Amino acid sequence: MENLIALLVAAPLLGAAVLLCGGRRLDAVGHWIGVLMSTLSFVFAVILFADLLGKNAEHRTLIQHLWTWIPVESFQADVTFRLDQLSMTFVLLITGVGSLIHLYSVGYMEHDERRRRFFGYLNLFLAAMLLLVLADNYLLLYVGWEGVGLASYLLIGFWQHKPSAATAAKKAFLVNRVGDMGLSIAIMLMFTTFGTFAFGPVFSHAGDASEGKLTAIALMLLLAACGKSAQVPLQSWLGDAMEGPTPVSALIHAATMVTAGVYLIVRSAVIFNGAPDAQTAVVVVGAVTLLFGAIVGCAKDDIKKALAGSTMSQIGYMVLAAGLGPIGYVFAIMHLVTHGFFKAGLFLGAGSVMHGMNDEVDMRKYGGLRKYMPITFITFGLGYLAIIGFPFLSGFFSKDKIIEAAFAKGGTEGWILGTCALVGAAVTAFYMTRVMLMTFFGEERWKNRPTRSPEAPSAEPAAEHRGEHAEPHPHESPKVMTIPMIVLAFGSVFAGGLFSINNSFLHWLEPVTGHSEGDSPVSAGAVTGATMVCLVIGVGIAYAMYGRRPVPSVAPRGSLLTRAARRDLLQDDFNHVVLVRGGEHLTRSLVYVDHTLVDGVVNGTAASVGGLSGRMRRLQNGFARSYAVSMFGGAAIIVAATLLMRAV
Amino acid sequence: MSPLQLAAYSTSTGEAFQFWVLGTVAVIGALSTVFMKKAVHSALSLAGTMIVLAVFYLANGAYFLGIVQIVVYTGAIMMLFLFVVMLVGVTAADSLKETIKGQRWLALLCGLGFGILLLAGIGNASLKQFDGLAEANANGNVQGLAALIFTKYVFAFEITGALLITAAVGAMVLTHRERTERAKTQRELSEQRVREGKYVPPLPAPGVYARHNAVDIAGLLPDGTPSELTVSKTLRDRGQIRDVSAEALNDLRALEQRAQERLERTEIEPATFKREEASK
Amino acid sequence: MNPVNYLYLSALLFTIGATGVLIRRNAIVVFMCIELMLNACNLAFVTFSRMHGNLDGQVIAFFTMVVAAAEVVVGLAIIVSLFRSRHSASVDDASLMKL
Amino acid sequence: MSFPLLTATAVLPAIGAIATAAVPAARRTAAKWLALTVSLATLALAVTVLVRFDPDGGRYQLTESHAWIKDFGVRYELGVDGIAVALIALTALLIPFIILAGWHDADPLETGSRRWRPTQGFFALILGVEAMVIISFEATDVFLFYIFFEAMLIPMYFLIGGFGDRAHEHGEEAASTQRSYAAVKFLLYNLVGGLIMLAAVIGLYVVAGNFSLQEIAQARANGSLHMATSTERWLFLGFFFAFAVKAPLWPLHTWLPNAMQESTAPVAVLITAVVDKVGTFAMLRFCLQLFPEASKWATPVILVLALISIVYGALLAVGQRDIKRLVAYASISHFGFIIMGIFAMTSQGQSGATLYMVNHGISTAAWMLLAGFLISRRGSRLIADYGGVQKVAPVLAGTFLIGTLATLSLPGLAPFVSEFLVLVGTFTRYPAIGVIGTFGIVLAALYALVLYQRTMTGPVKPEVSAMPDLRARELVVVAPLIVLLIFLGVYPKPVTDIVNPAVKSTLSDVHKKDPKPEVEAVAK
Repeated sequence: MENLIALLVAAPLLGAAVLLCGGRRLDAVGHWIGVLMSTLSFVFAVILFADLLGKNAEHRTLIQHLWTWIPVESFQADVTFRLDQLSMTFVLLITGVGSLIHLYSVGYMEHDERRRRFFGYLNLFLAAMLLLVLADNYLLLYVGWEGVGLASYLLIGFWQHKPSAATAAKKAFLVNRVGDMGLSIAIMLMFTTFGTFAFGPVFSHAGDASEGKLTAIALMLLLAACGKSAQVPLQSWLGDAMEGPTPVSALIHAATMVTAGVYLIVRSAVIFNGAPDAQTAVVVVGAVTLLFGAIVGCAKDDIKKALAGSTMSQIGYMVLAAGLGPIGYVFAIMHLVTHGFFKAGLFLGAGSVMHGMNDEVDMRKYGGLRKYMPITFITFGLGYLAIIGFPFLSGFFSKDKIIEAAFAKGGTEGWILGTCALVGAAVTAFYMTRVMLMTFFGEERWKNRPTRSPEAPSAEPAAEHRGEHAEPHPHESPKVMTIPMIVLAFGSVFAGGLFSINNSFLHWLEPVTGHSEGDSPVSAGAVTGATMVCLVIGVGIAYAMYGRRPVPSVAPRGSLLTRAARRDLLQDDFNHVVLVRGGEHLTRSLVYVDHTLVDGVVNGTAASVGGLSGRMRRLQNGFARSYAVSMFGGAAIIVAATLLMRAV
Repeated sequence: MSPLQLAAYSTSTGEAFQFWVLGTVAVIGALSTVFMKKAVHSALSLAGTMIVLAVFYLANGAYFLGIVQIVVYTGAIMMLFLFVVMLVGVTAADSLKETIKGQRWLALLCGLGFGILLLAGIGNASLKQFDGLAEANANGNVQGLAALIFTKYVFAFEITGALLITAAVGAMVLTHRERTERAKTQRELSEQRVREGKYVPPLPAPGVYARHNAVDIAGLLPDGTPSELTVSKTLRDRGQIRDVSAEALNDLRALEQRAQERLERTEIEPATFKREEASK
Repeated sequence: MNPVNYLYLSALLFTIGATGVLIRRNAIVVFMCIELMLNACNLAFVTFSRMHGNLDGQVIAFFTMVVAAAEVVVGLAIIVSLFRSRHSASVDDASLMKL
Repeated sequence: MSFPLLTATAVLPAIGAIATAAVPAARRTAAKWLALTVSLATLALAVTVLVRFDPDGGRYQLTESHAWIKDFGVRYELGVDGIAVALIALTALLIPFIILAGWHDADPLETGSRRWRPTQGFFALILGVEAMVIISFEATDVFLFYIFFEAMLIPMYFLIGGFGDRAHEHGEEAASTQRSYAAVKFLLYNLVGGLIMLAAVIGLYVVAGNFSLQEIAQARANGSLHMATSTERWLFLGFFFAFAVKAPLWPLHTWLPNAMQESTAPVAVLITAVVDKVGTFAMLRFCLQLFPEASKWATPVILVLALISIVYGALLAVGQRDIKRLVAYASISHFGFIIMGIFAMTSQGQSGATLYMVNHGISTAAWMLLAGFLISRRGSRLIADYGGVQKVAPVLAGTFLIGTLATLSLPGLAPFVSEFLVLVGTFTRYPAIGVIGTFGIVLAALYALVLYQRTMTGPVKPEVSAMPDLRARELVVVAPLIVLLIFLGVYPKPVTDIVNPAVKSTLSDVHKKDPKPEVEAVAK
């Protein structure tokens, strides 16, 4: 059974290779090859899952050693896969949601002439992501880690003729690289501490290492997680990443890749457990991001960017949970899975809306779409209810647990974190209701608007292929797109409940992550009640602001906070001024220094030697008598020297 | 100290007298070789110095060399020098004016320094031993030299012979000019002149009217200026053209003045006037 | 009188000759100065011969004369051909070696 | 006596060079094919060396030794260890691609140009360089090495100064002036380094009495040859300076951007992927083995310089406007990594550095040759003149992207393995330096992606709209390199197996052992 693990990765990898190297011949069937490969991988995953379920909890870890990768003395990196409960969960999520989104993309990308390449990239992403979660050592994980970064780069910049897309892709890669730096330093630290970076030996000996070393490793891992999961302070790339096609946003920037940071922290649970200071850092990052993302999400008018803010915020929840230690690991993963469903569903719904609205992304130009897109409305609505934590939908179970766990942390810390999480829940309810109201309810603001001038660049260039209309004709998307949305909606509704029956998810994951019940100062019921109150407040305010009053189709100026939030709380501006501008000045002055100083010293030496030679050359005046004087003088000096030497 | 040894250390008074007188002559000759303006004078001074040296050789017991010095050096080599001086003639290079900046001062400085060093070196050296040639010249100086040359130095001698021959051949090669192409006929030369647009007719003759017919005097152009074309190229190169134009004009003016005085004419000077015009 | 005086004279003549080489421009005179230097050397050799009581010095002086003769022949030939091509016997005119 | 395989490997391209040069002027194509055939035959010989080499055997294998200049103890001594074998294989591998990529670089220019472009000479010079580089890798006699280390400059000088890009924005005259400036700069820098090394070589002879690397190293190891500390340090500096110029290490690097900018892409590859490797290789073989104590003494300074090279090279690459200069500065950054790995004195660092030399050779070759193809299409080296090539020439852009990713050391491609090994190796002994070195990977991503973004993406510029995609010949050049990049990234074991024993003996020469981990997590 172990041998199947490699096939999980191999199938999409083969798909990517075939699609990318195959050339134009495969244009006609390329997308189906992509779907096939991803589904194949899903089938393998299901088989493996069934196999795992049939085993005892202690024997649910499968190891497949493929080959020795980098052997240099004590540095031994192997290509080895590990399939345990944690990675199985991820594999199912990735291949399942991935396959659905593949299917969806068949419809969404139908008119794009480079659809084959798109599917090649998607398959590449799947392979890298599976490698990430299946790796048995940190270095192999790093391969997957950067691999998903590459796929993300390629897909964000898929419409690379748009400079904004190319820039966003580059930005995503670079910010991720900063995080990757953290991961590679963490690996080096592990190597110097343990002499290895394979999961097994590291985790079993983590207790022997000093706390300082563990804290350092854990902080570096946190840096990596921040980069990949768009946590403060490395969150700036996620909003821009929405330049990519919407299925990409759904798959990579909502459901799977961005949650890799959470995976990393949970996977390294042993290390974090041994480093309380690092855990504090993790919860602080999680809490700050959860509020940060939520605030940003409230201010954005671009539907995808609003959802991106939401993603950031929800991952903040997960990171927060992961930082709580054994109390929270399982819930972090649980929220991750449920979030994978409903956020993917939300993004697909947003894609469907855009598909019907000529790729318009500004929610102020939507409104009243529920009549035109019933399926999209229903699936989106279910996702909406799930994310705000409507009782007995997926989000309710997972988010509630996290808030409980936050309180269970105990002490002042617990109160602060719990309050943050509650406030976050209220804000989530607010901005999601806002999205819902602006998109599907209210007056139809897309009608009778001034025609777009032909010179204006279209928001998404794919629109060119679909025909540019002055006024959109909203319509429901084709079946190939709606089916995945319906499936995901089912997931959004039932996954949480399913996981919570008998705490099945908890028991499933416990052998890997460990679990402990904290002693919460507040009873579970009270927390649920408080959450509900927050939910109602959030929805109510949103309804008051956007349901009762007409939404202006041009954004009002807004308060200082709103304006700041629209600009991602000025973090980008900070980056721009300090890093980009500063960097430009630095490189420019270095180029100058290189030319004038480093090169100048050498050139100056050369020039002065040249000048000296020029002077000396004048002595060669061609007159034999001059030369004779030199000879004669030289002879005189030699005689003098000889005499002197004899005298001495 | 035996008288014989003493004799080796000092020389007779006669020789001392001869040294001081002739030595002075030699130094003066050397100096005038260097400082005489004309090469001929230099050559003659050098010849004098060499004769003095020949006498010194004789005084030092080198009878053969003394004679050879007179015969070969003064007789042959110096004549060769004079011959070349005659061939080359007097040139502008004879001027003692220095053209290279600082050369003279440097040369004098070096010379002075070197001389002082040499003299100091000799003065410092412990030249106590003085054997004299009485023993070596016992069988005659020429025989003694011959014995050395044909035994100890025979290879050097042979090689020197080869050197001499090589030098003779070399000198011949250097001065001999082989014609590498057919000499142009007069016709071809004239055609070439026409082609090149050069001065086509025969060159004008030197000399001024019938008064100066020496070859170094340029003929006058109609306006009274001398034409360098009339003088041979060699003289031109040496800068040895005598300009008599002013003289002719002066003569003319004197003649006219005399005629004026005699005929009591008032002067009309069309010639001068025209000349001024032309010179503008 | 000490025969060392001949050596002083020789040194003096040599120096005068060398200075002459340096300050005269006429190639012929330069040559004469070189001859003067050679003769100065010869005088020294002859004197040394007398000091040491053997004839080797004289033999060397003899060779010097021969070599000087050869040198004069070639040197004068050079001067003559130089004069033919350049119409000058100035050593400064042959300054093509400069850059 | 057995067949002198090493001599044959070096002599074959040399003969090929003479034969190519002797092909009549009119038969250019024949000369090209001859050069290509010879380079392939050399590759076959190099593969034979690789196969005959036994990683677990003695340190130097396939040795040859003949007396050469008896009076000075100079011997014709050849021998290879694992490091040399890997680099010989790299050299022999890259030359056919360089020849193929430069197929038309030395064709006569269109009528009206006064410049003479001797096709035969171009290919003969390349083969000549190959011969000299290979023998430098093989030589175990210091003097023999020195001769070819220096002689290499002559053909390189003509390759840089004689053959430039076909088009130039400031016209032929300006191009010619800049080219000769670059060539002279290259020559002077390397000559100065070489002359200082010559002094050190002579000094070594005075101290040791012979030139044999093995004998001296052995004598030093068993204590029969004692060197005063200061003597050893001076000699070390003499050797190191030459290698640091060649490598090139900051601040001796400024010749490289000029040389790479002005030469054609294949020659630029020859410089950075092949010739410069002799410098880093020689640090490993000569500096460390002959002067172990001095090497350790100089390590802190060298590491800091290497670090500066890494960061400085990368930052300057970001600031470049010329594609080839950008690649050159990127190479400077990469050479910083190699030198850092060598002087970290750990097995990971040195194995990584050796691997880095191989991988950097391949990746830079791919990247630079593709950049060359791009430049030859548009006739400009300025980044600003490009844009949207991806749309017009997808295969070119795709392969260029892989080259870009290799440059920024993406895991899964060969350079990652070596870069990570170097960083880990450095980190285990010098954590701070390792961490700062890691910044290099962020900066690498910056310059590499900026180049890709500005040239390949964005709206299609009118000048590039008619750009043809990769031709068959060009694809033949690039595809094997890319396959190799991926293969060595996924399965570098064949190379590490060859290199590891050699690194182990080098480390034992300098009496260094890998630092022990804090916790013994792995059972021995």
